[in-house]
Amino acid sequence: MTAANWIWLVPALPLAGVLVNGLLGRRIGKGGVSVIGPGVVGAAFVVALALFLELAAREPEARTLSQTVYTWIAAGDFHASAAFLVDPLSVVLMLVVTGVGFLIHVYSAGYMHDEDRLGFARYFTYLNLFTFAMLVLVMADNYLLLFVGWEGVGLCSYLLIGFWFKDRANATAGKKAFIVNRIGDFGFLLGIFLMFGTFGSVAFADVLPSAASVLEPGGPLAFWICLFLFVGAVGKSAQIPLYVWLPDAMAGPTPVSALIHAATMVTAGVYMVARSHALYDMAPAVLAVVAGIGAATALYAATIGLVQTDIKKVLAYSTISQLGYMFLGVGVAAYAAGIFHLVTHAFFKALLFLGAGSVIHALHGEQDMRRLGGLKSALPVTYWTMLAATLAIAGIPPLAGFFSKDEILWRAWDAGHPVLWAIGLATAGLTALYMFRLFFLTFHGPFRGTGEQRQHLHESPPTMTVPLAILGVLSLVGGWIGIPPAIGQALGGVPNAIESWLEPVFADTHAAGTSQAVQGAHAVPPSEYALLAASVAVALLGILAARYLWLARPELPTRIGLRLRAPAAILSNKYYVDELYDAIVVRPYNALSRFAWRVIDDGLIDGLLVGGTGAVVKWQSRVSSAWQSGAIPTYVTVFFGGVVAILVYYLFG
Amino acid sequence: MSEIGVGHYLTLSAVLFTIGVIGVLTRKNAIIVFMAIEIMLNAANLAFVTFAMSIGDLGGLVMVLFVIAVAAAEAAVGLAIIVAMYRHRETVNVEAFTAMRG
Amino acid sequence: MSPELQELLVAYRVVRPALLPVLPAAVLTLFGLLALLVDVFELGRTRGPAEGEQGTPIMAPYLALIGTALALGCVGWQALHLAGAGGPYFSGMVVLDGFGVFLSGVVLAATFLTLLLTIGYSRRHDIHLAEYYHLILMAAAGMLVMVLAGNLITIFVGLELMSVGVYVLTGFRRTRLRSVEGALKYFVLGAFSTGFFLYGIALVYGAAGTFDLAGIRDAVSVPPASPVLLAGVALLIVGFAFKVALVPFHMWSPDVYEGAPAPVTGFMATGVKTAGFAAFVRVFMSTFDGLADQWIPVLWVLAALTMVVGNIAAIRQDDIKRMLAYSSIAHAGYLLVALIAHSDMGTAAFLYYLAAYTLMTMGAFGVVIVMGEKGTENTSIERDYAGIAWRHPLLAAAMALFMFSLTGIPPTAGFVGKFAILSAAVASGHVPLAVLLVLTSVISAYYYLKVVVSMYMWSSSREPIRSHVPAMAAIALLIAVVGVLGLGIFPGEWVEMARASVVAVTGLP
Amino acid sequence: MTGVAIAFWVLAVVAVLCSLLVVTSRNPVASVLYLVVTFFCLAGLFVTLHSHFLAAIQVIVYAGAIMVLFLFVVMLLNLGTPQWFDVATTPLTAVALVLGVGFVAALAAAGLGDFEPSVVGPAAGVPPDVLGSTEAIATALYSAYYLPFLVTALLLLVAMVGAVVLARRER
Amino acid sequence: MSFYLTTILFFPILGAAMLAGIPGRNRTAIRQATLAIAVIHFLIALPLWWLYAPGGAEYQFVERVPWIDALGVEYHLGVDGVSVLLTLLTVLLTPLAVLGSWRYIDHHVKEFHILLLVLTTGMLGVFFALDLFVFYVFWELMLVPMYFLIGVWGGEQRIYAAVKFFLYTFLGGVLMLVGILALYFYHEGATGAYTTSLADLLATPVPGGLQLALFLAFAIAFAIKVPMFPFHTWLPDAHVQAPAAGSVILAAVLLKMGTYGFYRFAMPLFPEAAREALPWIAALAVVGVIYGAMVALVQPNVKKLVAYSSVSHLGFVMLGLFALNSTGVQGSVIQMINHGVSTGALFFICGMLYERRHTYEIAQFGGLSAVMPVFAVLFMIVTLSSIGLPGLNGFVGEFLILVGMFQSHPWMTGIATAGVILAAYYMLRMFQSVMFGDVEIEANRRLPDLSGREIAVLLPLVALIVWIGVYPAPFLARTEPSVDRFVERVTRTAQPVSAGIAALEAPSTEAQSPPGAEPVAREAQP
Repeated sequence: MTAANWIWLVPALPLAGVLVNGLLGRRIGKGGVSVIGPGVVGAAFVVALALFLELAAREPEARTLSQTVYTWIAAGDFHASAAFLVDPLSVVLMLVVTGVGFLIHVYSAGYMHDEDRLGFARYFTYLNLFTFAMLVLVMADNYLLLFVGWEGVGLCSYLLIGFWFKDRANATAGKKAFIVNRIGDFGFLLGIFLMFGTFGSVAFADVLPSAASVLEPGGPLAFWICLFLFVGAVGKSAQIPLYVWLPDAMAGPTPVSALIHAATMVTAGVYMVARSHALYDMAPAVLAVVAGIGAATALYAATIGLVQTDIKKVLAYSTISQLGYMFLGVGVAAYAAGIFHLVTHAFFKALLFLGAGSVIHALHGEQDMRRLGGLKSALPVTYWTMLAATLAIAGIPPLAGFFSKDEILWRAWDAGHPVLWAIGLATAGLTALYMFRLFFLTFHGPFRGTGEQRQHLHESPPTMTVPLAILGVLSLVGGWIGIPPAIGQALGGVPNAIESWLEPVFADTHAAGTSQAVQGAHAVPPSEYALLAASVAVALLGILAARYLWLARPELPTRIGLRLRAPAAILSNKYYVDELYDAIVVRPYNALSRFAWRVIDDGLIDGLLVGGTGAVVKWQSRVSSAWQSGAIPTYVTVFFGGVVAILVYYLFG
Repeated sequence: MSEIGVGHYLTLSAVLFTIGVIGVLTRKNAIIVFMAIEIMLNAANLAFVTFAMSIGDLGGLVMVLFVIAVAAAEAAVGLAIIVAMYRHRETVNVEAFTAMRG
Repeated sequence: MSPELQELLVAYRVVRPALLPVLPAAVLTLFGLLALLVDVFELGRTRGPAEGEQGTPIMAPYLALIGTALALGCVGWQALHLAGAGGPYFSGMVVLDGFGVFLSGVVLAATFLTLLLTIGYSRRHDIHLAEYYHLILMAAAGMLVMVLAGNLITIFVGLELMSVGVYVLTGFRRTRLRSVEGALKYFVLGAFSTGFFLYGIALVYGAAGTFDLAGIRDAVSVPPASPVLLAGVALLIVGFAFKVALVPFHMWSPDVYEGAPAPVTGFMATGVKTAGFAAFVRVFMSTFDGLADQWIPVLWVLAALTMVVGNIAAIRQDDIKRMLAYSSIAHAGYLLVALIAHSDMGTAAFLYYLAAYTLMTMGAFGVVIVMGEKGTENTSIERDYAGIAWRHPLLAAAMALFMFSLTGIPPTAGFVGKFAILSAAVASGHVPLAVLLVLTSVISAYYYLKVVVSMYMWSSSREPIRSHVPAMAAIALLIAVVGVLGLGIFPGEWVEMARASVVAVTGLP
Repeated sequence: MTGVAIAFWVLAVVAVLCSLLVVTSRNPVASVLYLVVTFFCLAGLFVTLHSHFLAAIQVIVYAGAIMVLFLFVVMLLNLGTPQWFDVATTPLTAVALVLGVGFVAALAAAGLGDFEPSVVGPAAGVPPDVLGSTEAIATALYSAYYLPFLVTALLLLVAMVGAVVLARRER
Repeated sequence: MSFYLTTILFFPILGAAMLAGIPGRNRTAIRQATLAIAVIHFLIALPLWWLYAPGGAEYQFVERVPWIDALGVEYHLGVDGVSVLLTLLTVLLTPLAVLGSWRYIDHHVKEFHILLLVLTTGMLGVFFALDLFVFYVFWELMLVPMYFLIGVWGGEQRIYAAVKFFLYTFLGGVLMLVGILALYFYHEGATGAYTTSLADLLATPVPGGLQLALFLAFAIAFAIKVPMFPFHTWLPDAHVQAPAAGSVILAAVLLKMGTYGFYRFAMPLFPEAAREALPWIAALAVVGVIYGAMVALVQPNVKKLVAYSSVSHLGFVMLGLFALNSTGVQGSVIQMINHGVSTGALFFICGMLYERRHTYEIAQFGGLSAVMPVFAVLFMIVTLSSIGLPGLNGFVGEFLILVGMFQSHPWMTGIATAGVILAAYYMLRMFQSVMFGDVEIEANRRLPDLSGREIAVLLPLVALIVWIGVYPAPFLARTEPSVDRFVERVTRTAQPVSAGIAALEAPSTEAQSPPGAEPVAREAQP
């Protein structure tokens, strides 16, 4: 059948973009690049859409396309192909990646126009490369290829964070991102090794179906495989304890933050866990860990987000927090819900970042909220779109965030984790609070910037505002693909589109999730409505609190800060985690390395062993030449000594 | 020969030889060192003659002739060397000649 | 005439006198005498023109060369007739066998190279005397006698002929203190060791009742060995050990090598060693074969000491002649290992190694010789050899080749030789000795490399050496280079020859 | 006690004493003279061993030629007086004596003291006087030992040339 | 019998001879001539890629003629998949080395290039040899030119480094020589035939105790060359001091001789011993991986950093070899090539930096990306490949090694995998301080970007980096059968372990008589 033969196009198009921009970038100039760069991604989106329709047209069971491009590695028993798999799950991600990606590419064309030709081409090369890698990640039909994309996106994030490498800090941030990710990948690799050892293959088609039969539920193998894989996810998706790189990653250009560090790459972990659900179902313990870490991260990040003053930092922590939600979702085996939130989050978080970008753009790089304010009039488009996104993330119905977040909370409750639910709820409140803090500080109140900044205030060009608008719309309606039964029935049987779409992928899940999903179709327990109400209430509460604190009584936060100095300090210093890692990991390692070099290498091996031998030989040499006194009596005496020695050996020995 | 046996002669030669060796070891006057060496050679000669007689073979006796010839030759060369070295250092002290060492 | 005398006439008649075995030595003697006399009668003078000065050349050097070449020819002739004419001559005073012929070849090759190298040198250093060449030839004749000797007396007189000649050669530059000092030390210690050697002969004679090697072997073949015999063997070991400079009887050699004129040093390092080892190996491999269990342990210790001390002491030498002296001590240790292996394989290895060793050592000394200038020999590795590679590339390359060969790096003769000796040692189960050998040769790499380092990697701190290479010396070096490489890359025939020569060693009557 | 015995003991004692004096006396001239005496004693011992010819050679060549040569050099370099440096108290002397004792002990252990020939030579039957006679030695020298004899001749020539070369004055 | 290998082997010597004819003054002529020779040599050798039939006989293009009959030594050459790849790597790097040292070498140009060519022959000989004697000859022969390259054209400490390099390798070599001899005589004792032919020796299994001793004798020599911790300390000195081309060859090819030695000789000849030593060697390899990465981190000198990274990478290779399964060994073979390509490129890059600033001090650079964009791109790619980024060559090798080793030794593999993190740490740190940040040092402001020549040096390597990373199949296919044979041979269980060194003396009693000469009855010495 034909559709499958076109699969390779999806990643190939961005790759083509990479080659063109990378090799000819300087030749074709900014104009050419800003056509090619977004163009290829848009094209990829179209192909992805075609594939989606192709799938949609099929029976739920038949909704998988796959294409093997070539055999990549075949050595001994090990075998891995460069092969792509398009099924309901991956196609969703493909659409997000290409779609949101396309918008952000377009936006970037405007945002980066100040770069010189070289930088501009470089930027789009990286961005296309990222899209390519991300597509490989989501389309891979085996774990190794997935890992290729996995590291590929990591590389691009490294390159793009350090895009303005002239400032060492940016480069350092990029390095940090890469290395922390590597720590996660280390786990991922071990997971793959163990998986290969267990299943003799790393292809989804071999591993996932046979998981239930090969692995014993709750057995050590399942536990370790899943745990190792999850370590990878933790690194990539910036969860506790490996989240530290993401805030620093904000050093990159804002569109990059939007694409990589909000919409797509960081959600790869969620995708991977969802993709491996068959394994995770065998390891409930790990699922619990996932959920726990997710919830903890959500709350933890939210608290930090509360006090950050850098607009992008706030968004970064909010991203971490939202990712926590997603893990909470998949952690309670509500994979579809997790993916759903992934999608909606992609919409509104991308939008938030782009909006922030537009603000920063307008103020020539000002990111400190304490010097913003009252931009409402100056940046109308940005304002309204941001408002939509903020409401969405705050979880105000009927915006995108509401449905997905609520789905997760409800599933958490339903799966019998009231504690996790409570944490989620609290986080929801905090989210609303700090997001509106950001919103108010940025757009309302007096302008706190410099005079000449005020002069140059201007709305961004259409290349930037149009994507904003589109994403704004998506943030408004994006959630409607996942209307929960509770409301769906009220509205007259609107189905939970995404859930049923993903159903074939997660069908074999026999955890709490689906059982509910199935029976949820007809009978909705009253508790669900209560929960809905609760979360909405919390969200509104958060918004009101924000309004009171940062619009009505702007001096109040400072006073609170003075009142509770210690907690405030802890928060604004992000719980001193960076300092902690530096103290217990980085410094000791460097010291140990220095020791290995100076003491073991130079001192012990070279100095003592090698040098020592040499010294002994030289010393012996001195001794023997001391005997060689040059005086005949000595010589004859030694001679005679030899004679007597031999004679004695013969006649007395 | 009644109670005088081969052993006596050999012992004597051994003693003489050792005396010669000691001389070489202890004296620094090159000439006296040479003389000591001559004593060693003579000791060997005595041994040769003794053995030859006791075994009943002419070889030993002939050997003595060769040894004497060799002794003469060495004496000639050795003394020439002494003369040469004396020209350099005005001394025949072997320990004065330690330009080369180590 | 009394019946007893008649009896003696029969008992001591000369058996199988013939020219063939002694022909090379005879030729050398003849030309030696000619070299001494011709100039006197022709020109009434025996001193040739020194370097740079005019004057009719003397004939001695060329006579010597011709004589040596002829002698070599004779050796070849011997080799051809070996099959039929092998065996003892002159009542067993000399024995014509493959072993002897092979080593005669080596000795004469060494002599030939020495002569080629020495002509330019002796003119430069003003010892260009007929006597000089005469002595070289006579010493070589002595070596030949030793090499072929089948009787302790022959060994003794041959040894003395060689030694006395070399004593004088050592002191030949008598205007230089070091030369004379070398001669003094060599002479005193040499005479001293002669004493022991002689006494050893006496004791062996006493125990075996004869000087004839074959006879002795028959006499001592019945164990247990009498103590007198053992004492004799011990003293013989001492005598040989001195000649080939084994620790602890080696102490003369560094000083003598350093003091002697460079060509003579080379001659000592190769010819004298070869002759000494020839007699050594012949006596112990054939005559005292039965006593192997007695002498192997002693030689084992000597070999170990020699390799270790020789190599270690060489490390801190700056005078290249002295360094080469220690190096030749070390190589004596290696050769001894071949003897200790106590097998045909070992003896073959020994022969091969001697050939290789002679070539590379002569080569090395050849470079040392041409490095010299009028009045000075320029023997300081650090000062004189620094950076010569870029002024005399060929010379340096040759030296480097010899150094690597001495270290034992393929594809050089030195490597194959070491390989052969190691094989023999391992084959006889002397693995520890083999390991010691390779370890010490790692040490040796250090000081051989020092020369290369100096030539190629240091920059010269003195005014450039005006060393022109005399044609003769160039030929000699060429021979050495070709030989070292040839024996290294195509060792097949040579190994075969050595093997073949061995077969006859034990073939004493 | 036969005459031979007496002769042996007398000669032996004198030989040992004189050789000791040779290596101990400070004055080279004295040493030379003691050495001559030693040689005479050895010649005497040869006589007691019935090799009169060797005894004669010993006296003629050694005492006659070699010793004169020594004496000549001593005079030439006028070393006739005690040499300040030549005290026999080298730090090595002690070592030398110890080693010497060891050497003698070893030779003793080798059984030189009570040596009995285990083999019989080709001339075993011949009476000692004949064996030691000039004719006998000549017989062997010019037949069986002919080759080494020649070599010895060369040796003397070389020594002569060498001595000339070394001792000759600078031109 | 074709003389293809002989041609490849001695062509450089021929070229060197021709070079000798050119007057030393005319430097460019010499450089061009050498380049031409090297390129022709590459073209001569290139067909191996296609001519070698992976499925076919174990050794191909075999040449076998008697050399030293007396010792049973034969001139015996042949290649299998692994040696084919290493050969091609070698011949590819020589011309690049010439190009790379076009400016770098400014004195004694002629000698330099002659030695370079001789070196090539030495290295190829090692890869071709199927006879232990021949192998040893080339093993040592290769030592000499390298020693000169370091000692004459090296940096400040060059002499120390050169001598150290020489002594280290020589020490290992001579011990191996004793090992070879012991094997030689054991074989003679067992079969009565004197031979140093690998095939024949393989046919005669050696008893365990002796095996262990011999394995050690070989292993030390190879471990020094690899170099494995703790025998590695010659490497940093040699690398830092050697001229660019020298470092390249040293890293890219010479180090492989060690691992190749394990692959071709040490392990197949002594399988039981190899398996017995496996945990120890694997442990050392893991230590090497981590230790190398750590020490590399704190190096202030680019070259030294790369040198230590080699210690780390070669640790992976050793790990793969001792995985003793096809996957791991395949990976380790690929990794040999990878390391050759990537580290080779890195050393070229060091050379380019040095040509511009005459220092290797990392602190002396910074912000070069802005000044030299093209350089930045290539440098980045090479760096990433050395980090083992998927899609580039490094990953394929390391992954296969680790996945192979994991099956038997999960814990060690786990630790080794951490090396992947550390690699990223030290490489990126170095890259950042050299390339990123603002240009602080005036001298760096106007550095010229890569010249055409320099790009020509790096491009082939970068191409390989990508090719092997994206499509390693052709390489794997060529090595697979050989590797399978290797694995089969090493994992095969022979007769149980028995007599020790004694087994060495046992045959030696009759080992006395050499072939040819009739045996002489004589007791062996104790």
